[in-house]
Amino acid sequence: MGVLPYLVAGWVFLTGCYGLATSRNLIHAVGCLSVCQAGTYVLLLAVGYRHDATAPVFSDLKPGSRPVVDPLVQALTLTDVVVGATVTALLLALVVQISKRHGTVDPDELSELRG
Amino acid sequence: MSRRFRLWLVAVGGAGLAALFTAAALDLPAFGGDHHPYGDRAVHASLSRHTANVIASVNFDQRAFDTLGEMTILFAAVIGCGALLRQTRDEHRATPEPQEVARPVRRYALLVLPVALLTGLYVIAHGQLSPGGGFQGGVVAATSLHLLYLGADYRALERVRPVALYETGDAVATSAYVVTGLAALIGGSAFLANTLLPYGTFNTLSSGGTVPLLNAAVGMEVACAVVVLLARFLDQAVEIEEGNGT
Amino acid sequence: MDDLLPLLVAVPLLGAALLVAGGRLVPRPVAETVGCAVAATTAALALVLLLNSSPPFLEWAGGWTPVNGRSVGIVLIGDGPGLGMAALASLLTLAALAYSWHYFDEPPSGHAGSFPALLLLFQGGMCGFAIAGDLFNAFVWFELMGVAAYALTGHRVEEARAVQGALTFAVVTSLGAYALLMGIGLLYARTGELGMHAIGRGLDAHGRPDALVLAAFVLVMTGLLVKAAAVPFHFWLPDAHAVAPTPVCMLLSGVMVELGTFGVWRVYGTVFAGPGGVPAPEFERTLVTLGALAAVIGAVMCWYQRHIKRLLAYSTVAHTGLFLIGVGVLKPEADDGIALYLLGHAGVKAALFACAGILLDRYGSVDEHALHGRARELKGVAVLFTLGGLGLAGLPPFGTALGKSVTEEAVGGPLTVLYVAASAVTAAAVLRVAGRVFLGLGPKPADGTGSGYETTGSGERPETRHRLSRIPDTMTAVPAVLVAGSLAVGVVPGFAKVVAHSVNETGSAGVAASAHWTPAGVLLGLLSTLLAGVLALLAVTRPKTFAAPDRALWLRRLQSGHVGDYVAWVLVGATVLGALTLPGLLGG
Amino acid sequence: MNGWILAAAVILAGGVGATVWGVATGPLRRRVVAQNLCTAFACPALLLLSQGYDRPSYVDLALVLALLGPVGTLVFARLLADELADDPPSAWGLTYAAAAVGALVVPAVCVAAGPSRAMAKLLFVGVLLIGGNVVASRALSGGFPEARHG
Amino acid sequence: MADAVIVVALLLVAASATAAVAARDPVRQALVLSVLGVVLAILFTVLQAPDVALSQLAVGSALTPLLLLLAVHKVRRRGRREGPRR
Repeated sequence: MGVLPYLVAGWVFLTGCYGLATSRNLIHAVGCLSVCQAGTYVLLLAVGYRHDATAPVFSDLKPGSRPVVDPLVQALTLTDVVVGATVTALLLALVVQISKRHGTVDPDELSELRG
Repeated sequence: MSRRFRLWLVAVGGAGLAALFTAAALDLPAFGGDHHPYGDRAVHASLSRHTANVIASVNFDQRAFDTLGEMTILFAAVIGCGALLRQTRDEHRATPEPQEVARPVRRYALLVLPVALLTGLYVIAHGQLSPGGGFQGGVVAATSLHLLYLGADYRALERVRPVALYETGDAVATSAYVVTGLAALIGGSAFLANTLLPYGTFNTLSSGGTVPLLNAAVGMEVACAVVVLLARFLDQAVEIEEGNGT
Repeated sequence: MDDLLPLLVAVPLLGAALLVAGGRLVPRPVAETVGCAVAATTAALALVLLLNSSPPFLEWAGGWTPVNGRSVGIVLIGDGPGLGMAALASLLTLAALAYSWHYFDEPPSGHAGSFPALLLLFQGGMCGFAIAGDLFNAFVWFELMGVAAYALTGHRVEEARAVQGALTFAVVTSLGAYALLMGIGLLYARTGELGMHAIGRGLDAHGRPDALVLAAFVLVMTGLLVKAAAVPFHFWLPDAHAVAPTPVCMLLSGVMVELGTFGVWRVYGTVFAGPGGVPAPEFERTLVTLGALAAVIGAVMCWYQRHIKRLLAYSTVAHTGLFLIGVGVLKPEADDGIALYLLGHAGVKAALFACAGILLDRYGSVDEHALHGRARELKGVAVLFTLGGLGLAGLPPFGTALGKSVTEEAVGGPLTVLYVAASAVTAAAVLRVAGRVFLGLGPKPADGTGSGYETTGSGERPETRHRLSRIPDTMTAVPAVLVAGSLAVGVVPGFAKVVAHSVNETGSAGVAASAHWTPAGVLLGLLSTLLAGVLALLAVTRPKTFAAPDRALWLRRLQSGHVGDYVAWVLVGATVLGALTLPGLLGG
Repeated sequence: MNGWILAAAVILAGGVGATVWGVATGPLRRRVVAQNLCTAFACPALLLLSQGYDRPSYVDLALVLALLGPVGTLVFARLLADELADDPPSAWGLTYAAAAVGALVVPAVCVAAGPSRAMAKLLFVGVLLIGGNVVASRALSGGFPEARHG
Repeated sequence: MADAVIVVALLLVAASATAAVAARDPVRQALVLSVLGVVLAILFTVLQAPDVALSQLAVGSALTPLLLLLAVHKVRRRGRREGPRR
């Protein structure tokens, strides 16, 4: 159990990279990039976890009564989710324009920039 | 480069990275350990400023400069999508046809819309108390608006949602966040410092000094940004057509 | 004074918000004036902060000053190099805004403010990254730079190439950013800190470097080297430059790529330089190897290009290689030399891109063969383009020559040969283009020489509404000012000393090294310029023997424009980075 | 040995695991139903976790999932109306099974929470969840008759 | 017991991430990404990060699938009108 979360994070990151490199459809590639990013969420939150601890949100909990997990990594991951959503939107906008101008979204058939 | 050569490259690169990452994972402190010095300091700092949700305190008080950057990224993406998905000279707009929707689905959509909107606003308002915050509530509120599109059709949504207003709202909310930061600087302490307002009593809506203000600014900015983003994509998918037809 | 540091980001952001809010109501010139004004204000603020940053500023954002040595806030470092890069970014943004004065044919759906707003956000992202003292804060500004650059690169959505180049740029840089974030996660797991200096102290306190330090080093450096376009992460740069609007190319090549190199220098100096980090010989071997590879591949590919913008992009890759070698040798003199070289290169490269933009808008093409002898009437642009080429070669009075000579002294014999060769070949390519396009020298190259496997750059539509019959003076004044700036870096007495002092104050613990003209440096500069001239002449008079592109075909086939290839190369590059750094950690 | 978390683990492993397998394989018709059932199983699991961790504030998660889960399925139903028109998915058995799981979990959690504002919130989440899933599966099986774009 | 549910959530995330990459067709991938969003939210709840779970739910359940499917809709509609889809 000790190292499983970190290995799952690495596995998700590398699977996303594999999908991104071997994709035959640019929308599928953008999906694989967001899978890559899910790997970073898992690693960050796994780093901040503490056994038998709860979330440091004291609306329904007396401060100091129970151990709490690390709030820092949660703030970092929150920023990362926002970045993920925006980069996905921008990439999809580019893919829509590529399909309009190239007539295809298969990277193998995009032949404009070579050499 | 042939597909086989690329697969071979991915195999070599992936294997190298996998080995490297596994070795690093073995050196990481055990999962669920107790050594979180920065986290403990953050909890203490958040409680000292009467902010119940420590993550909101980290986001809008201790590391508010990060959140300024995160909000700017969303703002830049909205302008970027506006520029990338604009209607070019060789395109025209076709009016979307009305779409008949089954009765229970329409009723469900029109019923859930206000509930989702209220939940979004509730999540923004209680950002610095219970789980949630400006970002989460903004997205829920913006998504609820699009129930009009899902439950009825795009024309119904367009009547309710003037995109120019939301884009201006996005810009105003972004400048509100920056102006709050500047006010703290002019008020003698540092940029984005939480020293302007009293911290109020713990676990109440007005606790946490400027955290609720920044939270509301981010909530409004995210809601407007998501509406404008979806508006750009919906226009492209539903309205903008090729060629210079009528 | 130091609490004004965050304003370097806040002012451009406020300006961009103002432009978007009011962009619909005001006519275009007003929107662009506001853009220029905000960019100029930020540049002035950056210069003021730079001038009195002798004891470097250390600003804690939000007023969270450390309590017995530890803080929860974000630290901003306002030292010479950081503020220097911020000032350079602001000045180049101002130049780009001035250059693009009512430049594009149609603002998006009547929204005049969106292009200047994106440029301001780009400037804010670059200034934020330059002064970031916190690793996660640097990641946030890295992403903002990226998002603004993707939208700007793909701005001409009617061009099929523009959107493809922008997408490969976006996917590769985003993957680099996520690798950087994984590295930050590992470093935070070990040290429990996010400030760069704090992480460095945490690593030292932990003891000998191990696999985690190596993995964090590889992941963080992968993200930064993708931004710096070092080989084998460089493939996105020529594609992005061939398609981006010219003002954006000036920023991409002028300062954004250099910020990657600055990031490598900053992160190594603060995080990995201690006993707990990556030992110096490993870092030196890795960076010198990658830098040499980038210099050679950049120079060779630059020589065989006929698309002027891609040619300049490859020259940027070559110069990034030279910068990385200078940073890699870890000597104070080399750091000073690279700082001067970088400043000089930014001015010259931005000016060359501006001239290429003029050619594109005047003749609707950036293909060297198609433009053969057609630009004779653009006398002023010809002079500027040639001066730019000589600047790249390292002709003495230029800032690039001073920087190169100081660095060559520090890096020693064999690498000096590489410095002279790389700068000579890239400059020769530029001079060859100048000779053919502006003077019509040599036989008109037959159009069939291209092997069909290259982007020729002909048949591109001009970025302005229609071909410019007369070049507006803003488009000629900006490159002139930039070339003059590059000259000033080399000529103005004492400028080099100030730069050297500010770089050494933070870099290598105050070891006072001086940067000045040396006879050997001047000689090497003249040698590389001479070499460039000879090569250019040979290429122009006998195109068959020298410019036959099929010899380097296997290298050019790697630049395939396929996003999957580039991602595969990023993975391989990260593994190579780890392999190069591994021996020291095992043995040491 | 916290019973609530054990129950949540069972629902996660069984229900959500099945939906992940369902959405990854098989015809489009079955994948869309699996996506709908994923929220139907995830929401009760979140309620059980909230009770198991003794954190009433986690119920907000289940509330937002109960609200937006069916909306996500409506998105798929609306934009895939063409593909789904030829063989409309009609997995009413599975939908009612998932609704039954929800119907079992919500009262159990309400009893544990005791009569208070929290119980009202839990009931509200239960109603939203079951109503949303039924309407979503109704939308999947032909909620958008004419499949013209718009 | 808390560890058991963490292991279950981790395995679910790994499985759905692999499925998301293996689904080559964008429509099928959008469905799997929607399920991946929900499973990630459950993992974040189990790791005691409700704020992040809430934002993942908000983004992953309705916003990302809508963006993906609108992009697919635009790409498919262009392709279909120009004769058989290659």
